[in-house]
Amino acid sequence: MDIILTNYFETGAVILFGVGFATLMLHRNLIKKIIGMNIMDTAIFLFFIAKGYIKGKDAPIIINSFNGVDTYINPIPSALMLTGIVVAVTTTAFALALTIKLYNHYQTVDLEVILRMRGENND
Amino acid sequence: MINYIPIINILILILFSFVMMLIRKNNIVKFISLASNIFIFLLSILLVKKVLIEEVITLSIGNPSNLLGIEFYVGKSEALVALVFTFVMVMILWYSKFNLEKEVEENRLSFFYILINILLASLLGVIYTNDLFNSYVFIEVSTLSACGIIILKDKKENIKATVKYLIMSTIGSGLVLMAIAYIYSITGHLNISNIHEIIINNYQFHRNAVLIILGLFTVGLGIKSAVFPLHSWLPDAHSSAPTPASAALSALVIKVYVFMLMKVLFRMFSYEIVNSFIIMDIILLLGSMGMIFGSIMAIMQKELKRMVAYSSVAQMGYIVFGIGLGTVSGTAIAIYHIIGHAVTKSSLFLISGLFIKKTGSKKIEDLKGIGREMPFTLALFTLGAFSMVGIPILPGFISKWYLSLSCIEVGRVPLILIILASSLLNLLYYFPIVINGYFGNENLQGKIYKSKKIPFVRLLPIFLLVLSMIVIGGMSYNLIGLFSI
Amino acid sequence: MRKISASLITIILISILLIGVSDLPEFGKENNPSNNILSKTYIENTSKETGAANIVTGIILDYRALDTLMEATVLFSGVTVIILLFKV
Amino acid sequence: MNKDIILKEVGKIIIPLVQLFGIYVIINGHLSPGGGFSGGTVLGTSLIIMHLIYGEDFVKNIYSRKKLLIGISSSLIFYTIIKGYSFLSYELELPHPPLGKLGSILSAGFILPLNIAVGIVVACVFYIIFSIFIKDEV
Repeated sequence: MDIILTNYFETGAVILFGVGFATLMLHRNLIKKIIGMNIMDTAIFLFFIAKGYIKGKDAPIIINSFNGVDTYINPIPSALMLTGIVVAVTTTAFALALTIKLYNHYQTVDLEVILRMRGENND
Repeated sequence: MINYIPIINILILILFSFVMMLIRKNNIVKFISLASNIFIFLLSILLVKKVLIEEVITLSIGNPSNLLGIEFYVGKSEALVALVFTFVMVMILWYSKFNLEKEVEENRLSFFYILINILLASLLGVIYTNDLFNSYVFIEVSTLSACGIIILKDKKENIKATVKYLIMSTIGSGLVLMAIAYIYSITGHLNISNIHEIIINNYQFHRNAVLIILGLFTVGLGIKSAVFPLHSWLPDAHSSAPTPASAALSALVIKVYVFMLMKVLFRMFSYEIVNSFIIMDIILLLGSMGMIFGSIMAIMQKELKRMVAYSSVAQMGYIVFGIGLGTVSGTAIAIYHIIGHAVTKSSLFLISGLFIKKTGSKKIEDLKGIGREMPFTLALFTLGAFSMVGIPILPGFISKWYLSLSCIEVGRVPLILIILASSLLNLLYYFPIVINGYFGNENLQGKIYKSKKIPFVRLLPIFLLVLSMIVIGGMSYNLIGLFSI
Repeated sequence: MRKISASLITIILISILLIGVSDLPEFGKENNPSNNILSKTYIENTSKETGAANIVTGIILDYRALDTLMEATVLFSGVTVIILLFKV
Repeated sequence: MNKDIILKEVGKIIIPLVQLFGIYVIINGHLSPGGGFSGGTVLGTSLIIMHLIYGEDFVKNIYSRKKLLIGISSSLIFYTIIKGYSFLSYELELPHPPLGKLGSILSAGFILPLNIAVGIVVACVFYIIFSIFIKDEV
């Protein structure tokens, strides 16, 4: 229990992940589902970035001269998450495009209604 | 130079997909795509030859040291799986050269070839790579391009199926990334082999975390590979896609995630570690449930492609069952079944595409009497169905036989009953098609078939797939000995 | 019913993940497993071997360039799929 | 959409500044925070602002869809070839580019051209996605 409070960054990220997951599961509106997806992804990015932080150290950019290995934080999580963010952005864009297309077909963004419509016009 | 074939494969595929985007003329694009895939296939043969001599090739990309760069690890199973995947993809492209125009509009045709190239590159990447985050990126590429080839047909169902698939697989990849974050925080490495060296010593101090990591990987990759209770997106997506796309999705795409799961379970952790957790029993349970319920759902389907798609769920059950046994032989059979099923299911999907084109109906009951019209095609379908049901020599039988042997080996004899029951259920949905196809004649009355024969050249890709299926079945004894993770 | 089950799943998921968090090393400490030889080597070598003052850029465009290449491919396939979807 | 005179005039000042900033972020990617992706996003935003203020036709005349697609594909081809060269250079012992002096713009070998390629790709992708979305409003 104690360590959950010490790891407050990870705890917050996990709760945020839960919020995103709940948004994804509870809402029927596709746009809100996509927002939930984004919150989930962001929570994971936070979680991962927190792994690189070391108290009292600098960003991994050499400004004038190299100050030694122990003066910079861990650069790997930042590097990985840059890639992760781009992937998340593309997925979001694609999901939004699908939503627009579905709206043009059905005049609604409610996923339940859309999925129920299958019985009526199943060609 | 031969050592570098894996990365050359991936670079060539994506390079030519960019070139195709620049050109976008259907005929040229078709040619480039087929040529690049055949080239990749030939390179993969060279790679297999090399690997059979050298056992394992590792290459580090970006930096000579495997600590800093991204490492590829190509053992025998990786090389052979990649070879079969490229072979199946070449055959699918050959088939779609003749048959895709009917299903997809003219101005969308070039996108299929662009996306197929990216898809194959990402699948090969997931197979070859030995780096966790790199495999996550490859998984995302494969998901996006797989979604792309589903929506080639601009119909409502396709878009609905794609939305479902995209949402499910986003949850899946989120869980996988979470698992990678956990494992990075307890080991500090991303390379699977380096993680293994650390985790083998300190997993006892993080038992909860390791169990959670195993669970996250299983669920996340399970969603993407349609393991039984998480399969709800698969039938819609695979049955609504154009035929070559469904063949690629069902035969190749869902397999690589299971392959990745095997790498995580058995190479990153090890047989001892995973067997000391409850997770293997759960995987075994999921596999058995998939074998039974996937078949039962397939029996209830009325459309041919949906039935074949549900049969994929059942066949994924066999693969997961093999993993769940948690032994070296179980893993080898799982990889063998990946290969056998890739060849079989792609030929079944391509044949059902031909049937649907011929009869103009998706329904199974309209297939009665198809054997009079297309005897040779139905014979190929029958061979594929025989393999699924488990007639000796064909790959389906081999995997069932060796799975039963492994069950006896680990002392879980009752599980053989599940394999038997699943085979019987397979019989129930494949044989009516074959029997009605040859002997049913309701549909023949009052209809005049033009009886236009399909030229043999167009059947050749399917014929080659079925032939390779028989070869894989015949060489099973040698092949299974090669496979390990 | 669906809402209750969804909330239940979420709560179970959060608590499982929190159990995992309580098993992880402490946040922000220097001797965590994640700050190991790998990150030290990256910090030490990146500027020498790639010439980039920004170590993160050096990593993503040199050591782990395959990730970045595939990331660009993700963007490409995303735009391909969206163009395909709207038939333009 | 009726275009406001104030918007148009402010746009004339703002858009070049935004583009300059984007280019700055891209070409300083190896020296300071930023890089191809962030800078490309800024450049893409400038195109989006242009589209919103001066209308679709204005942007289409300068950057047509076809040109943008050519930009994406050719930068990616460039990227793949460069990276393929450097992946294989360790095995084949090919020469590496000079690294230059740490901290100057023209340093760090392939990283600067790669950043520029990524920047072009990202800017074009974002503008294409935006222009498709705004046509089919929900």
